[in-house]
Amino acid sequence: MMRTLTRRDFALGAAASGALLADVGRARAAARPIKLGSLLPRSGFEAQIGQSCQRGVDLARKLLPAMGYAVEVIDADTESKPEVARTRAEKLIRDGAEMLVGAFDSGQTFAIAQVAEQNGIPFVINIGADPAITEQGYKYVFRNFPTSVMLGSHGLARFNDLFAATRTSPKTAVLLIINDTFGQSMLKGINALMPKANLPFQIVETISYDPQAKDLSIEVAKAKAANAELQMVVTRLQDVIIMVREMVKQKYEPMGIISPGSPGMYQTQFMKVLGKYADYAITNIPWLDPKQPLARSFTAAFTKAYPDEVCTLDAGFTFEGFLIGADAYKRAGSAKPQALVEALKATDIKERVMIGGAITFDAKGQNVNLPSGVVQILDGRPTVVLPTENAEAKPVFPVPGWSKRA
Amino acid sequence: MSAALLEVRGISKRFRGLQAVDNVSFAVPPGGIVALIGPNGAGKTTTFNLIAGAMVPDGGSIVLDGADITGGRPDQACRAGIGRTFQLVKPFGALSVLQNVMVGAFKATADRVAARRAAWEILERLGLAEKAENPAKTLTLPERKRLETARALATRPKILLLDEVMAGLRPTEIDQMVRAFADLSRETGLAILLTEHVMRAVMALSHHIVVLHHGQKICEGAPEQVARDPQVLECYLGHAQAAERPGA
Amino acid sequence: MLYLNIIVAGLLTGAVYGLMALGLSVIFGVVRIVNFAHGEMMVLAMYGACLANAGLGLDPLLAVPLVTLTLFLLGYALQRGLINRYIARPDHEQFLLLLAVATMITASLLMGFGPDARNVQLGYAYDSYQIGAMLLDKVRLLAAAGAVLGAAALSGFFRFTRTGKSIRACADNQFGAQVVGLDVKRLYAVTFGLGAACVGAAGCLMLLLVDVQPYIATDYTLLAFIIVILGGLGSMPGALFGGILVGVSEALSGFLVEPSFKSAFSFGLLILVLLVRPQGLLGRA
Amino acid sequence: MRASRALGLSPRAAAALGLFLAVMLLLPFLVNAYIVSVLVVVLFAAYFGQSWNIMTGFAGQLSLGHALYVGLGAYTSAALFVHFGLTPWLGMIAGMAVAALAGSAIAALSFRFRVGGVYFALLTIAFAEFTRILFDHFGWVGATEGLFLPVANLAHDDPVRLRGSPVMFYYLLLVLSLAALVLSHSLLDRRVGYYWQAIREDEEAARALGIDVFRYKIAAMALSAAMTALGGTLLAFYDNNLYPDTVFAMGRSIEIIIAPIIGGLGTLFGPIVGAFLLTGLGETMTNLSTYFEISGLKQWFYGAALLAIVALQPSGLWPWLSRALGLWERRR
Repeated sequence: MMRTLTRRDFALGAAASGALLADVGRARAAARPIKLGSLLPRSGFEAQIGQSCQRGVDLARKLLPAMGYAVEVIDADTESKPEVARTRAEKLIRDGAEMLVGAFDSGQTFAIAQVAEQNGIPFVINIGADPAITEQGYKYVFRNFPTSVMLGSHGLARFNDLFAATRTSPKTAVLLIINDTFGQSMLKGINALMPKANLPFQIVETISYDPQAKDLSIEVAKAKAANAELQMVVTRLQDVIIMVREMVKQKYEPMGIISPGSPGMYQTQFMKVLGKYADYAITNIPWLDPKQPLARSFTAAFTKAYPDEVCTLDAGFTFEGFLIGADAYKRAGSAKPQALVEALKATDIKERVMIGGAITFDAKGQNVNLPSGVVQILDGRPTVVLPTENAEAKPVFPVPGWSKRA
Repeated sequence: MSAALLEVRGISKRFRGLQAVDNVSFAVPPGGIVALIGPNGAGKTTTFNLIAGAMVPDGGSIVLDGADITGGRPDQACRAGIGRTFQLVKPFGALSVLQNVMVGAFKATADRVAARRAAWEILERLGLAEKAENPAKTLTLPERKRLETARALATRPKILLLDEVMAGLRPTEIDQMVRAFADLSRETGLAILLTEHVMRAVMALSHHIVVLHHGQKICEGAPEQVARDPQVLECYLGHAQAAERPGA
Repeated sequence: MLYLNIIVAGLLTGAVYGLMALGLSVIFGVVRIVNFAHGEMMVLAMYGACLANAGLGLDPLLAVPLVTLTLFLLGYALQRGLINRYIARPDHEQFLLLLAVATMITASLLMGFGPDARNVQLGYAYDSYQIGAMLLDKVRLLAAAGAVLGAAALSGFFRFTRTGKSIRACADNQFGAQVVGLDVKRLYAVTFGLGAACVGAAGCLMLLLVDVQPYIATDYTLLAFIIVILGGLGSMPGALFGGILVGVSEALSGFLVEPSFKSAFSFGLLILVLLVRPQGLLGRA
Repeated sequence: MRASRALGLSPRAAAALGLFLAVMLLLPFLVNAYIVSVLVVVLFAAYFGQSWNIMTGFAGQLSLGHALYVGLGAYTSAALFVHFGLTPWLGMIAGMAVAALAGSAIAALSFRFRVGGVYFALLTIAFAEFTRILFDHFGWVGATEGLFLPVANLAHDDPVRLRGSPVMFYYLLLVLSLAALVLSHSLLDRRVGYYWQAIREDEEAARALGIDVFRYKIAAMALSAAMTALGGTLLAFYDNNLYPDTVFAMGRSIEIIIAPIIGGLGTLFGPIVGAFLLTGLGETMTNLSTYFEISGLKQWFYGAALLAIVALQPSGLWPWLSRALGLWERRR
């Protein structure tokens, strides 16, 4: 379960990306590794996703030195609680962490950001979508992840690309959305952007459901009764599994299920549990760029280390978080906070794992260059189908009905 | 008996088909000591509960010192001047003996020092002074019964309702208690209504006896008068003799 | 017709909830202990059914006897070894004791199975029957049938077996039971075992409906509380009735109002019942 | 000396308390920021425990839903600050009023209908959860999206607006906890304290002694709720972000009550001792378990420690500890 990466795993992964590593490895490693503190919810109710991010940490620990970066990573578990995140962040700093990376959850990220500011220690957010985080005027906080508003707008923008590529134009949609922090800020974004996005469809009904729901039969029945062509969803993992299962049982077959940018329908468990019914689910989300050499070598290393898991954005963004830190240290040539912050501000990483242009930060410390791709499950694997320049396959839409799947 | 302190007029209480108290009337004069006797299940404790506000009577009325207190809550009854003990003792186990009595004393005063002083006096009177600092849960059963009395006394009642406080005491202890109550009543003008199986105490202490049987009053009068009543002898004293044996 | 579908779905899920809550109710009715580790015990059972499926290839329905027996023994041992000593202790100590047990169960599951959700793959997981306009979900139907059977078996046990009758006597009058020479401590242990067995069976059935994760336990503990209080803490038919009531009311409120608000309905219902009829709808005063 | 007598302490206990206070006052100068952040957690736990102790330890009504009052205090003061710029010192009074009102209403409903014991405990959970879901849908305070206090990174602490460093919060909480200690002690020494304890020990007997049980129970709940809400305000201004699902979480209600139970329910120092012990235990285990890299290990040991305490010292550690140190506190 908690498999850690062995050197051998990495050797195999590294071999697969030899050319790339030779390239970036030219730069001489700094004399002393920088201590990067990792903060993730590895236990508690977010443990599942925390562990998924942790794989990115373990890969960073092995891959970055081979890429010529001098890093040492110290782990900490936030136990999915903001107050623990806070004390753990303080502890990491006391243990010598010179930069923090984390923490997936917005509440915990907030707590850590305050500690980082108070201590004057740079903090790179791997995942955490709450727009408020970068609106606080923080000087030490950098985020390489879209805000929920960005996610929503980029996600909606991809709908038209999808419809254009498949020459479809659904007229109606029903939106099933989780009532938690992430879901509701997404909903706000979607409602604000829908009129401007110039989409062919109308949202005829919005159904918001409880994040603790164990049973979504009523929600699905309600969605089915709305009789819309398209099902839009903003979910987490557990509930989207229940949702799809319920859709199959209730023989509810919209043209497709599309998420404008939420977790769930690209995670290993989704495909493992639902099998053929997971296929064709679409999520518009930032994804690993199959055309980037670094992404390919990262994916290869991931697959070697965790053959049963699918390499997702959790690991990808987490890895990038550490890459950003390591890169800043290398350019700064010093682990002094001010030098690191200046280097972080000047970040311009072109060789990256995720789709999009170079990693850069605006004045608020937000990377605004984080477009979404269209990721569709094809043959049990998340596949980038749009934009065309990054795509590995063509999108399938409308999707085949439940009974027509082999 | 129009000058009675406590006047009970025709009270009744029915539980699921059982007429526990049936149209019972009696009175306690100021400073008087009245015993309520009868075999087990005669309705004595229910009568007590009705007077003390723990139960609401189905009919009849209860007048204390000219005020109708029928159907009031127990705390209101207490504030009206009724102090009571429980047959199954209810000490505040985690509190010390002194603190137990102070809870009662706080009815008359909000001042801690005054309450403490009042509590000490009562403990000394009832011979519990040397146990004052012990937690109430460490007391023996007879001591707990005395604590019940002390606590009720501390509320400075006009009338004290004693529910079998002598049970389980040794004869010498009974005599001691009887003397204590008699003194108390004489010195302070306190009226007492008691139920008791210990006939020795009843006869020595009470001025007046009310006999209940199956919820009804069958007889009342002075102790020697009641003791001679054929009805009482027939239905009650037979039981009482049995009940007077130690451990009954 | 849509309403019928929704009510039936709520009814079927409610039956499984009912069986789960039945365990809590039986334990409280006899032992007078509120089992704050109830949800954790059910999650344990769900993992048990997962293991039986992975190791022996057993369908969760067929794993019921095995898991139920295991949970019975576990509950028996827990009561005998630990809880019996706390019968007469204050509420908050019992609460802390069971909280500690619950914490350890969840932590053990996390260590043993990791945080990922688990489930079983069944050939019939996606089947449903179309009867006119009504859509019946096979898994839900099976689970509900299992729940009703389980409840019937338990009620039969209490009605017809010697031990069952003794337990009932013990619940009515503990002191009297001791006087006539019943071994109350053993009966308590058997009762706790039976309560655990109920959640054991409910866990297997629940696994047909949901995936299991170590952290879902608290939600089920709360749900079980709501149900037994609605039905009447200590009342067996009350627990089943409460389960169905919660199932149906959640379904209807989810459909008519806002799904994210539906658990507020259950809590609202609970508050109402506690205030108006604290002994529960079918409880004795 | 007079102060020690006023608190009913022996000279030895007074010396111990003095020493403890001196250490607590100096501590932020002696330890690093990590320890300070842990101490803030300790003091929050101690203060919430003290507040809860009034309701359950003194008056004997088991409340399992105190997160409700934390949340009401936190949200009231934070929302007033965010929307109207109202200083938290006034906001906290508003929060306390709201919480006291809610607490009284819940208590009045429950006790009027004679809901007691376990039923009352479950009812408090129900009210807390119900409110959590309400706040999940309460747009004015951000619903599930959360409510954020603007974070200003000031060079100096600003106690007027409660913006500042953990050290400032450390001292605020220390003062608050001491105030709660003095208040608890003085309450126990008055009629109301005697009455609460009488109600805790036996309601029927209390009633027979003229105590209006209903009123005194409501008073206990209102005071306990208001005190908890005051802590909630500090929590809001310390955390700077509020989500219903974390502020009103049932887990928080449970955390609040563990420390005083472990320390010694109904005692004056129990909640403080319990808070130190539990938080210390938790941190030590976290630090140890990072070596083992097994998630869940910490929680397992935590559960085991709770089990050990409830098995060995079911009435709490403080009575035992104070006896062992010769600081025997009069059992109240």
